[in-house]
Amino acid sequence: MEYVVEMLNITKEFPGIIANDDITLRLKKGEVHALLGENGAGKSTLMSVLFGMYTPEKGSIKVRGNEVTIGNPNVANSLGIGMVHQHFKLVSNFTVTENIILGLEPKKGFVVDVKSAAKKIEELSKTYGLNVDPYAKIEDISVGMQQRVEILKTLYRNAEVVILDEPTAVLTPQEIQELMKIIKNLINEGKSIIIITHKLKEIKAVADRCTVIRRGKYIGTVDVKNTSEAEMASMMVGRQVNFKVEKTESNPGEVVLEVSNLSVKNNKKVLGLKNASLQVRAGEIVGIAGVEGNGQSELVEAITGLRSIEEGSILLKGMDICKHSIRDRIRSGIAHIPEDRQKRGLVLEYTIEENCVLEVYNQKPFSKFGLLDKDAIAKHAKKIIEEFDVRSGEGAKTVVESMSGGNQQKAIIGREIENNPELLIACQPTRGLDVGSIEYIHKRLVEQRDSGKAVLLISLELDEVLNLSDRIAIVNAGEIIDIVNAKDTNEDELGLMMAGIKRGEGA
Amino acid sequence: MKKGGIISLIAVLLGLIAGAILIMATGNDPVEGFTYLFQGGLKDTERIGNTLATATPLILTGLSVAFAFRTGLFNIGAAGQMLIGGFCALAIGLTVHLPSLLLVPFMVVVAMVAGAIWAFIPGLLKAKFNVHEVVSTIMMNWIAYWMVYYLVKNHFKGDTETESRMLADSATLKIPFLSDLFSGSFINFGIVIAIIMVIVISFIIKRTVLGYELKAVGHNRSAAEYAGISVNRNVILSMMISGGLAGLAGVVQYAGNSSLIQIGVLPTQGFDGIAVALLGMNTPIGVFFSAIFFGMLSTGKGFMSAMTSIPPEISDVIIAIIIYFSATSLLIRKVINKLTTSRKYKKEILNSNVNVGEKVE
Amino acid sequence: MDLIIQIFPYAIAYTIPLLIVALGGLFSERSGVVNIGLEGLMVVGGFASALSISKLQQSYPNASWVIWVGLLIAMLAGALFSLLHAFASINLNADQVISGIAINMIAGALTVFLARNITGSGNIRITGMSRGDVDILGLNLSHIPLIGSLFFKNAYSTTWLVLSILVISIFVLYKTRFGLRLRACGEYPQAADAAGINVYRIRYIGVMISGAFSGLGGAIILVTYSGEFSGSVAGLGFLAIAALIFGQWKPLGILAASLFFGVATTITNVAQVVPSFAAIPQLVLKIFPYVVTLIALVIFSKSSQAPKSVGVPYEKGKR
Amino acid sequence: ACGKDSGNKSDSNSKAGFKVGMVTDSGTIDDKSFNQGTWEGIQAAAKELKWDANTDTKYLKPSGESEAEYLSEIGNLNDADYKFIVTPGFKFETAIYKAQDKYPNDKFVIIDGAPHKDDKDFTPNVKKNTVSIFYAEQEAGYLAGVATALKLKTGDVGFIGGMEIPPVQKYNWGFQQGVKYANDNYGTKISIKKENVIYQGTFKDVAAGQQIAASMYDHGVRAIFCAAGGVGVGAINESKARAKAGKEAWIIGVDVDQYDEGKYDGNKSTILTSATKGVAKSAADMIKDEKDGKFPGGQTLIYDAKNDGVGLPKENPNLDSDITSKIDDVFNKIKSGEIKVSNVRGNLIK
Ligand SMILES: Nc1ncnc2c1ncn2[C@@H]1O[C@H](COP(=O)(O)OP(=O)(O)OP(=O)(O)O)[C@@H](O)[C@H]1O
Ligand SMILES: Nc1ncnc2c1ncn2[C@@H]1O[C@H](COP(=O)(O)OP(=O)(O)OP(=O)(O)O)[C@@H](O)[C@H]1O
Ligand SMILES: [Mg+2]
Ligand SMILES: [Mg+2]
Repeated sequence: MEYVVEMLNITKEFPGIIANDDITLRLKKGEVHALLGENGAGKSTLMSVLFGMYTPEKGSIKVRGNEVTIGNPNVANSLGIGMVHQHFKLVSNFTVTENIILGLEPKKGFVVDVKSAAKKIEELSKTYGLNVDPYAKIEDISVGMQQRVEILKTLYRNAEVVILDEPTAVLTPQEIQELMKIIKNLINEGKSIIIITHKLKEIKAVADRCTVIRRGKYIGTVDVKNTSEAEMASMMVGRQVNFKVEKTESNPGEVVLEVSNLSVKNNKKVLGLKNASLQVRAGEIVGIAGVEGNGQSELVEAITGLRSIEEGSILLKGMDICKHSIRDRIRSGIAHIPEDRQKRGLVLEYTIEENCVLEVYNQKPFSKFGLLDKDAIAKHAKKIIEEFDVRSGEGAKTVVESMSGGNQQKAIIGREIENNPELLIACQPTRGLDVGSIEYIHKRLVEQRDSGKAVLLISLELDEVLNLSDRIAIVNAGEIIDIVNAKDTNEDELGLMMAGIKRGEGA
Repeated sequence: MKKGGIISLIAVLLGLIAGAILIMATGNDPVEGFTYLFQGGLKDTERIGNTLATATPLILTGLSVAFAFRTGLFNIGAAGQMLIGGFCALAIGLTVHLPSLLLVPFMVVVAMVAGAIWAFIPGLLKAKFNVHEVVSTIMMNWIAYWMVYYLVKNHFKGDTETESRMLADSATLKIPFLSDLFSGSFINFGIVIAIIMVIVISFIIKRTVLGYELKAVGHNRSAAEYAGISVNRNVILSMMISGGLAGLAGVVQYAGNSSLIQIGVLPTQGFDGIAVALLGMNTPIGVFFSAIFFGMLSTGKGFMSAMTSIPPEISDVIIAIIIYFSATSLLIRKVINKLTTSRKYKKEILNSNVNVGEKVE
Repeated sequence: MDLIIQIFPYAIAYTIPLLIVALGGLFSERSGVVNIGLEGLMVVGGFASALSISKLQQSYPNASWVIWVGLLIAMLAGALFSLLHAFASINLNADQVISGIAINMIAGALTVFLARNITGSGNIRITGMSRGDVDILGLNLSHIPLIGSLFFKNAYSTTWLVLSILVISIFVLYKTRFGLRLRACGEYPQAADAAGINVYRIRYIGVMISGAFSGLGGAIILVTYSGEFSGSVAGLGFLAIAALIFGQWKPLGILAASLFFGVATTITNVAQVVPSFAAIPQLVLKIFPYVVTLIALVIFSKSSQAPKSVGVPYEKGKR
Repeated sequence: ACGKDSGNKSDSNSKAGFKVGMVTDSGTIDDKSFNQGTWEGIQAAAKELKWDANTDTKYLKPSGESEAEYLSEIGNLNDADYKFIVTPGFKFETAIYKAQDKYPNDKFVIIDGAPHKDDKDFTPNVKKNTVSIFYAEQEAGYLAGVATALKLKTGDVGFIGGMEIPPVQKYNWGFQQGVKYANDNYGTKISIKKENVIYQGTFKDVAAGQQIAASMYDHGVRAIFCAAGGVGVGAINESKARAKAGKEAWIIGVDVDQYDEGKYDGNKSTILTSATKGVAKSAADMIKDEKDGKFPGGQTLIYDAKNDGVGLPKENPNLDSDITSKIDDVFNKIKSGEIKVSNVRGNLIK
């Protein structure tokens, strides 16, 4: 058996934590090898070791049978190892070409030869079916396209082994499909791939073998064909995992949110949401399905007051709130789990306590006469921490910055739910989380519905939308294409509608 | 906070060591030099009084800069705000005839309001037009400089051409009792104002709704907006509070430490306030101590120069080096953090191990 | 308009040091390091050139190359001194603002101290360069219509030196390998790092260029309009930072901003001598450049184009 | 509050018998004006009396310019046994008023000022441990005006001042009177236009000095009298740049002989002459008087033409003997009182 890469007994420690504890991973030539583990299990760390960003304390690495020392990414590159990071390493105001050639710029005299590089990139893009415009600016292209730029970056550097760290977390279903195709193309051209993902379905779809780690320890390597999703999941978390969201039939009551003919401009000052109408009733979850950037953010920001509207109306329990301030809307019962938890949802320098009262700090009992009541705040935080299982080093006094993403998210969800809203808007509530956390958060959302709240769910995960929602609104190019019952539809149909093809129109 | 104190102390220590090397390079004895430096600031009650008096405007400008920093703004304009605040107080003191007990508080309030108004402009420009406050406050400094220059020259010209008329002692913060207590030092009621402001600002930052909002805006504008906090209002308010503090520095300087205003100079306390704030880790208590430290250095350096042949320029270099090292506090902090946090993470892992049962097949 | 043409050479003389220093600031900030110490670096440059030129002029009183050597030494001194800032901000993760302020303070005190110890006076006087129509290869550039009379008539040769540095800077920033990498480090150092670029080294170079250019700026003041080193450049370094921000971190923007400051300040200074301005109160004249700047900032304000990672210490391996 | 200065370190008293300290005024020790002049005077005296300049003389630079800051530096000097203290500039007036009482055993020399209580009570109060010194700048300005007029014969001349402070104003007014005298008595046709008399507003802005001077020259001004510190530095530099390019551009220097500062092309200089005053001389005089036990405590001394306290430099390479002899005439007339130079503005410009 020929291995391109062998990572043998790798141990990597960080101050206070052993991120990788004696882990072995062997990559066969021409295979797609999945790496599976919970948040913080040590996957990214292991790959960073392979890519030369960290030096392991113990263990050795062999590439094509020869033992090597990978001291920095340049060495990795020269060994034919390329990596697409979880957080893209792209300069947003550079063009695609500039980003790809960065560090390896071809020159003509003193001048960087952008033209010939762009041509080469175009060719590569064709060979692998990547469809990237070399002259586009990163900030103008979709996340999926950005990811393809990252892949191109490795190919431009002649990578034989491509590491993909959670490549699908940020992609739409269509984009995921495309990525799978691209992965197959890469294999056909003789590359080998390591892919990190939390999504077992994807592993089943593309991977040949799968290595599972948990809390830094090697659990095992399995043949994907012969292992079920449930088996892999329990290897990963150490217990049985429930995939199907358990929920009863919904029992919708009065209309809580009514959006009519709403038009909203986006950041580029053109209409990002056009003439949208939508109702959310008490006791139901309405999901928005759509490819990122098709008007979801505009819709949410218009409802919450973060963005001004051009036309139309927004009624909350019959009251027009278009002219209301953000604060008034929060008071009248809108809660919002924001899409970007670190940018919008939290003040990272504040403690959990302080973050727990982010919207209500100026209300009784948390403050009186302009003075904060620390005891009341602490009590409130304690309740959220306990009820929502928020884990952190120093309890309520932990500075949020030092918490893991999953726990940050739980704190936000707890805070929003504790505000006892009429309408809960949940944007990407489980982005980047492992299955255990996802399971938990889904349960809480359904609980909200069952207690008679209106829930508006925005998610790029079709699975999530399908499983949680009672009704689903599909957006495309800023328009609501259709609103369907979740029971009466399926992933394929949704996918088509998200691409702009109305029911009954296509196929 | 305790950690902050240690960091500043280490910075000061490193600065002094570097200063010692420099003093040796000039062929002098650093131990002797530092002895006189500290003696010059603390040797007797008069000198202690002078140290405190010198520190008074620094406490206020330091608070001004620190407060703005805490809310995400860089106020380089403390000098101008101080000048305008001091000038307005002086103008009142020279023209309004009231009993001392009414006049002086009136002047203090006017100084604070004037400084706040002067800072309102960059605050507004920042909030409404996204004009970088560093540029606008530099411009406001020069506008203040020339306004005071011509207003004093044309309306309040005193004994000499470069100075305003003098305030009567009854229109200043001077109190003979304090001065006598410190054997004739120029310490005055300003120090009490400064201490009160340290407490007030500390209270605002830590305990009030206002402080919560201001810090939230300073740390993360998007999150503040999301939570319904008016970002623009808070930016303006923060600049105004910062300006008000600088304005107070003006009244304690020009109607306390001195009784007149000089034209043709921007008060150095405005810029020193930046250093004071940073050495004080942007906390009110830190500012208080670092201002006193600066006050001591600037009172003591003359004595050091007088008693040794260390040139006066060297003491300025030493102060600068201390500030340089205080800049590296992040590194010092990191070292300390590393020592404390590795423990923290271990605890966290333990906790999570307890929480998740092991059920592997 | 006549007035403008007439005062233009002096406005240029004031603009040029501002421009080169702001340009230096551009390199530093584009690499991701805020440099508030430009003022101090200018002082260092002024000192180094004053000292070297005055020494050399003792032996070669009439040689014009002496001045160019002085400029070169100023650049070296500025670059060397900026290492203090680079070390603090890049290696020690220092707060870049404080470090810059410390640079200003150290420079001001240390140079005067050295000047006194070396020459016996805190001030060092030199004979500056002469002014004339610029001609290159026998071509008198002042005959170019409009531009010629604005830029090359009655100009110092440092003017075209700086203008050519400006052109080269634009080229370097936007066309060369180094420029691409430098900008990447200021925008998103993680990306540069992942591409195998040594972020630390690029930032060092950026800061050192800012030191060299600031040093040059300080020296140009010396050899053109001041003729004497006195331990201060009167806030010009801060004005350069304002020009950098006002110019939105772009070379041509900086040129426009510096020129704007230069012309506005010159009008203020010269207006006193022009009878037709006599009616305007002194105060109005003096605050004119600052008020106009504020107004201009409001008019041209839009979302800031600051490099995204400027002021953020880069730590390898931090996520 | 007093009494604490009594001999804490009496044994270490210098071999000179007394040590001389100075507190600087605004600006640096190298300001070519009060500070530098005073310090040079102290140094000259020290050299003459064969003191150790390092330990027997000392200057301190206050952190600011308030009375309190001046007083604390005076206190530092006193505590370090520098009990003969010279302070240059009128800004020290109220500080010395207090210091002369607070440190009765110290000697004070205040240059260009008289101690008084505050700005309501101007009554000079020179105690017997203090000497107050003034200069008749207007007389120096007058001579410079005459010299300029004689040299140029026709055309415009100008004046650039720093801030509108008395010594600078007196130079200006004297200069204007001197030009007029030459026009009236020697047939010169020199004019001073209103716009060519300027106070820049600082003593620091070198760039402004260069630009104002350039602009004046562009408007036909042939010579500029500069009493403006750093602003003057810019002006002198501009004059040199022009002179090197073969154009006429004169400067009249101030306070000290600035001939060297205007040097270009080897030995030529743009400094037509300089209006000088004997700051250094007066400081040195006081020290020597003290040494000889003749300290004129309690007196207010005026350095003027009569005692050669103000005037023009001895050597004036840019003036030929015809001119210098005429100036000597004028100088003698001032000395004898035949010519009276006013030290107030009257109808003069600014
Ligand atoms: N630079 C670092 N310094 C300290 N600890 C780190 C560092 N990087 C990672 N860790 C720790 O190592 C552990 C493994 O992190 P890693 O990023 O490899 O997890 P992961 O499996 O990729 O998680 P996720 O699924 O969330 O991406 C984490 O607990 C994290 O705390
Ligand atoms: N650079 C770092 N140094 C030290 N500890 C870190 C560092 N980064 C993360 N940690 C710690 O590692 C733990 C896990 O962090 P990590 O960011 O890997 O969480 P995560 O679950 O991967 O989050 P996400 O949901 O964003 O993927 C947390 O306890 C955090 O405090
Ligand atoms: Mg993660
Ligand atoms: Mg990861």
